[in-house]
Amino acid sequence: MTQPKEKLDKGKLLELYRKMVLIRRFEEKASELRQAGFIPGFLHPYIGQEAVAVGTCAALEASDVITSTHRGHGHMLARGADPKRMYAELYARQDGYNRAKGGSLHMIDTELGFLGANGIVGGGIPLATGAALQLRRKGSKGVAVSFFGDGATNQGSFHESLNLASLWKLPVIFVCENNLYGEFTPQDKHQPIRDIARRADSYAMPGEIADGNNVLDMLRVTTEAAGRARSGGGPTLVEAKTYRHRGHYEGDMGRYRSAEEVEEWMAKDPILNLETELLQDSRIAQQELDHVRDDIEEQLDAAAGFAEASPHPHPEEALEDVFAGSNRAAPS
Amino acid sequence: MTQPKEKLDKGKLLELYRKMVLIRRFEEKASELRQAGFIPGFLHPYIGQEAVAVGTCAALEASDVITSTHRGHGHMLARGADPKRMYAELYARQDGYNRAKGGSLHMIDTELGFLGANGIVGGGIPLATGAALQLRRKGSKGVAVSFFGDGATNQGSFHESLNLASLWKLPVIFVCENNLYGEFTPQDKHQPIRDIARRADSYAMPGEIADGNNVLDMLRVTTEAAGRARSGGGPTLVEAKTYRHRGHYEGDMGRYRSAEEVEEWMAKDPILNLETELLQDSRIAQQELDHVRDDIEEQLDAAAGFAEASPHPHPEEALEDVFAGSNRAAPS
Amino acid sequence: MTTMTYAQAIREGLDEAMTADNEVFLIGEDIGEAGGVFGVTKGLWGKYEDRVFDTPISEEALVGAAAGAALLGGRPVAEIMFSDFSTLAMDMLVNQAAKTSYMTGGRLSCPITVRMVTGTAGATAAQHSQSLEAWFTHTPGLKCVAPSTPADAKALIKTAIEDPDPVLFFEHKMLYNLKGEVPGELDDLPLGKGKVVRSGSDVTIVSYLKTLHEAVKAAENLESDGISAEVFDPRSLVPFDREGLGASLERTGRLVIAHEAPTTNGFGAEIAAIASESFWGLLKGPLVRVCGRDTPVPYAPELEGFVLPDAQRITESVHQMMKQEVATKA
Amino acid sequence: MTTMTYAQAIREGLDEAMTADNEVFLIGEDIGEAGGVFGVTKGLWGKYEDRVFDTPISEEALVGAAAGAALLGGRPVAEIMFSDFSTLAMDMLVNQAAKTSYMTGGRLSCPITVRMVTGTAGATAAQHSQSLEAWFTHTPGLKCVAPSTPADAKALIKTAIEDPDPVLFFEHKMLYNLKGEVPGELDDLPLGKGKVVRSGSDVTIVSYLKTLHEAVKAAENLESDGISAEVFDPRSLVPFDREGLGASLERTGRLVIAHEAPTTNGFGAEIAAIASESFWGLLKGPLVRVCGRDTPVPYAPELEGFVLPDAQRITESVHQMMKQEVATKA
Ligand SMILES: Cc1ncc(C[n+]2csc(CCOP(=O)(O)OP(=O)(O)O)c2C)c(N)n1
Ligand SMILES: Cc1ncc(C[n+]2csc(CCOP(=O)(O)OP(=O)(O)O)c2C)c(N)n1
Ligand SMILES: [Mg+2]
Ligand SMILES: [Mg+2]
Repeated sequence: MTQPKEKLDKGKLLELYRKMVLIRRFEEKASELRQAGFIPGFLHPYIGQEAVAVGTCAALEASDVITSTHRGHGHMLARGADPKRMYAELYARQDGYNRAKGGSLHMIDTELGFLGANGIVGGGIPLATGAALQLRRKGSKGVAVSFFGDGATNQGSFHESLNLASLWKLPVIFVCENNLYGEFTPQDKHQPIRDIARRADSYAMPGEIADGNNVLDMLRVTTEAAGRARSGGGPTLVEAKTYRHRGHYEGDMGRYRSAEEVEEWMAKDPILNLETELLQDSRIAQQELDHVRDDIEEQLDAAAGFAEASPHPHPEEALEDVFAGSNRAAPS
Repeated sequence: MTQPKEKLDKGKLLELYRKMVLIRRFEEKASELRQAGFIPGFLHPYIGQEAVAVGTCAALEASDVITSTHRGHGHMLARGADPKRMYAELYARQDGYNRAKGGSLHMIDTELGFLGANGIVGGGIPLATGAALQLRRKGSKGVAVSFFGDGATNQGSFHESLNLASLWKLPVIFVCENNLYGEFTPQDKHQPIRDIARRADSYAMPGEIADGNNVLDMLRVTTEAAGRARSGGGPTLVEAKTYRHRGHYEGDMGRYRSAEEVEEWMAKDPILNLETELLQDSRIAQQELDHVRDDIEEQLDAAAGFAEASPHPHPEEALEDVFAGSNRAAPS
Repeated sequence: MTTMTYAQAIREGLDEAMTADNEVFLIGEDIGEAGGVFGVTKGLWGKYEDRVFDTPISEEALVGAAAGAALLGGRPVAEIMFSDFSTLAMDMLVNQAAKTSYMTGGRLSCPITVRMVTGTAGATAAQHSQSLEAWFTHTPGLKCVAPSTPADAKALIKTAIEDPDPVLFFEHKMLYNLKGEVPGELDDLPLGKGKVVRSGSDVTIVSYLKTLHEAVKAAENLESDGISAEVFDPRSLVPFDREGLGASLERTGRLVIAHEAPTTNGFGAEIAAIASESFWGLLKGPLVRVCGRDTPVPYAPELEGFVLPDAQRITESVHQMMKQEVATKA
Repeated sequence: MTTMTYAQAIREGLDEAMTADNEVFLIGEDIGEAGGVFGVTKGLWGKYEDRVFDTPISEEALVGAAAGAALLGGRPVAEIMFSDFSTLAMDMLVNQAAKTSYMTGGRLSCPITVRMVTGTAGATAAQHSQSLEAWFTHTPGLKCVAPSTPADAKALIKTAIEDPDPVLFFEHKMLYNLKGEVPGELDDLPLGKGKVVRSGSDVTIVSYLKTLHEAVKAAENLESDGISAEVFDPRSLVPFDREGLGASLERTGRLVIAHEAPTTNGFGAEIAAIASESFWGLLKGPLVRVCGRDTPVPYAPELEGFVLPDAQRITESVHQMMKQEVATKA
């Protein structure tokens, strides 16, 4: 079922590992930094779901674009975003991706085609559909990827967008991260189905289930979907079965989940998963993994340092950017 | 497949026939009255779809409630509404169902549990779901029926409501009248599926296809759905395959449809269908059908007369009813 | 100069914008082969088949698709068949398109144009008649345009499409058949430039869309009663031509505001607030709003007529204003 | 008298309404066992398990379900977790609930209460911080309530639930922890009755929700500068207490309006319009709005602080108003 790891070269395997650890540690550190008072806003940690973002983004090309969610740091890092500018944004500083105007919920990197985290559950889905329309209009081979959660699949925007995308055979991959909860509500209290992939049939669209805790399986399924999209075969709904290790947001203790359930999923930790696999691979030694981890620690320390050193915005900057182009100030 | 007509007593069969002819003639006459300048607003004739409303409403009890659409006259008449007050409303007179404030798109009859036509495509679906919740809360055995078109099944409200209704096992029947067009757009240009009943599976809900031009088949399928709903089995999506004979609204010539297609469906006219069947029934003679038709002509002439005699509203009445209860006037 | 209807003028504006820029495309319900319920886009599908998109009845997805395409450089023009249905696309309009530039610190923009088919068309009742512009003037990040004549409609639809920000373009259904002169070579018309439609010295009537024409009629009535009314059409509501309003008040010292939307918190409230904050010294007495009454739009023509402002109500209000002033002075 | 927070007061109001009337039920996202993201409904699920409904993330369906139940006699109270998400339920709020009574000629009504969790909670940014009340004050058929203290919140949530019409109940997140005295036996508090929170003779500051408390601080500042400011809290926006406003202006002759929502076309514009239409004679000079700037709400605390009105900005505006008046007189 999963992409045989032998097919991937060592560098690519290590890169998948690096990205996943980067996300994990970025989020853990963000949590500490928030507790220490450096980050003023909401945080929705991606911890536990790293394989979804990393596997999917490994299937993408430079011409592809992404829309994301409130839980967007992982998607952004998997796409290659700069932790320095991400922390700077979380710190609400001038060097942040959004010049301190957006914060975690709205972060973008236009150069990477990362069209934004989104504070509205389901809000990114229509935007990805429109982005795919534009990619097709321009004759690009690019695809649009929309990440969203199980909870989002009960929003009208999900339905309308999947219908439109399939009708027009747009190059989109709809990646649903089914982590079994929408906020504090378990899936069986928010929808009467278990396999969300099943909803694809309403749109005559392929619906695939992937192991969201296995980066190679994610890579396999999304590579297939991307191929279909690029060749005019239209969109795919990919359901990644996964779990968030932490609460819904920083501060939520996740008490609505049983200890057994958490434990069971902790044992399926996507990073441990990959580590074990990699270490069984004769080409890769523990030491290399340690090295990756060390590098990441350095990188993140530097990133936090960068954020802290970045200047605070000037209050009057609040009036800029309401409108694009030359007329940036809010008219009064 | 269809309910054997022998099972129904003759009175009930004739009543089905009467209702269908009443709707047909009500709409034809409304069209004439509009052309003659008596009716100021939009009309969306139900002609051709009579079997859907009549079959469904024949499966209902007094405790049941209905939400409808822009094409609502048929649903209302099938439920037993008074043509006098309907024409009076279309004429915009005081004796109209909505005291001349609503018109065709918003007509109600609260005594019949007819909660309203609706000018918003998909607008009635969440309301029916909520009505079903209230029926269940009150321990009623009532069910809520929501009529809507194929076009409406691409609205977010359809998706969100079906999910909620199935999750909570609410007593609702979602009746989709698939007449193959949403306004001027054929189904294959608005959704990538042909059988809308297929969408039920996304909500783990039964999805049934019925012959919307066969009143007995409609009765059979909706009776089953109502039984399931009343006994706690939750909602059903019923797709009625049908066709509108006329344009989308009065004035639309329907040129976007091929002559062959129209002809093919005209041959399946639900009233002719039933007439042929009834005349094969030894209990029923042509004369009885003629009698039904004559009665209806009289009734409708009287209804139009009533409407014309009804007083116009006084302009200042426009300020009433913004708020319910004692404080009816708009605050200024 | 050609004489054409308001609907034709919008169509020509769209046509010219599509010819000028391949990124311009149209998206909406039944706007393609059918040419739109009001015929505004008639013929464009034939001319630009791959740039005119008929969508399912999915307002959120269609505005979202426009917004998503705009993020990547598209210049979509979305039609909301009746602006009442914008209720279903509010998230895309308000939380996505309007805030894109700001939330991203100016790094992304969302240049969509949304054609909002506005106002009553006569007995169209509560869910097909609304004038919702004030929701959007209250939404930072959106620009709002409301042309009242064919010439303005043509010029401003082009300006709206070229604008780098999301622009809501309010078109009044009852104006679609209104005829007017449109110059062959139209000058660019920037947003935020109002127009004195009729000069006067006693009172300024600010109005737009269909009600503007009622205001002009009122001014004609008033003239025969010896009152000289100036009629000011802001043409765009955001940005709003404060200078133009101020200059007019300087000439007249009195202000009447008229629009079809309900009075309470309509855009007239904003005009009133601007006047009483910034042009207080110019005003000789209380201003007056002659706007839609605070009710949904009723079906019956008699009721609808009572609810909406017309020339007669505007005329009477001006008379009353002048009378009261005399009474106060006495 | 008990001291309790604003959140507790709302909870007690809900609790008492549920005890009094079986038709009252709660519906929203994570309001049940979890007690709501801000804890407002904590404990009510335990007490009324079958009358507290946790829904999927489907704002349109949840408000629609409330509205549909209300058509059959239910008295649902829906929570919009962040009022920003009401964008997704606008059709149910505006085209359905608001218009039910009117469109049906008074034959049906839709008595829902919708709790709109409003305003910034500090760095909550553009999509979780909005103050959208002006959309709804502009929607005929809706009533709008905006309590600023625990006592008012408790009394008014009960009034809202008992009201036969759809009522939008705006709660400010930053007030949830505000403590205040709440009488054990609360008198009924009708909608449309404002309150003079602080008496004064030089200027009236009209404000509500969180900004009201900034206005009170401003009034305290002003007092030490020898300026006597009256603070008027309308408590409900629709219906609005015109008489209360007029009475206050009679005492002071000057008007400052302060709220968190953006300035342009905010409810402050309506207050300004009312004052300049109806109380012109009482005003000694131009009124002033001290409201949210016309931007989305930014993330960074420094930026957010710049955008939102506070005691300092209100104080300065009053000073400037008084100074300009002197200058004009001189
Ligand atoms: C429209 C909307 N409704 C509600 C919320 C509040 N909210 C934020 S995240 C969330 C849960 C989302 O669940 P899911 O889609 O499964 O994503 P997950 O958090 O599990 O990654 C909710 C309800 C929101 N942000 N937007
Ligand atoms: C939200 C919304 N969008 C668009 C319209 C305009 N409109 C009225 S009826 C209609 C077609 C509806 O198609 P369908 O649901 O199939 O019903 P039918 O007319 O075929 O009975 C459209 C687009 C509307 N009334 N409401
Ligand atoms: Mg989830
Ligand atoms: Mg149809």
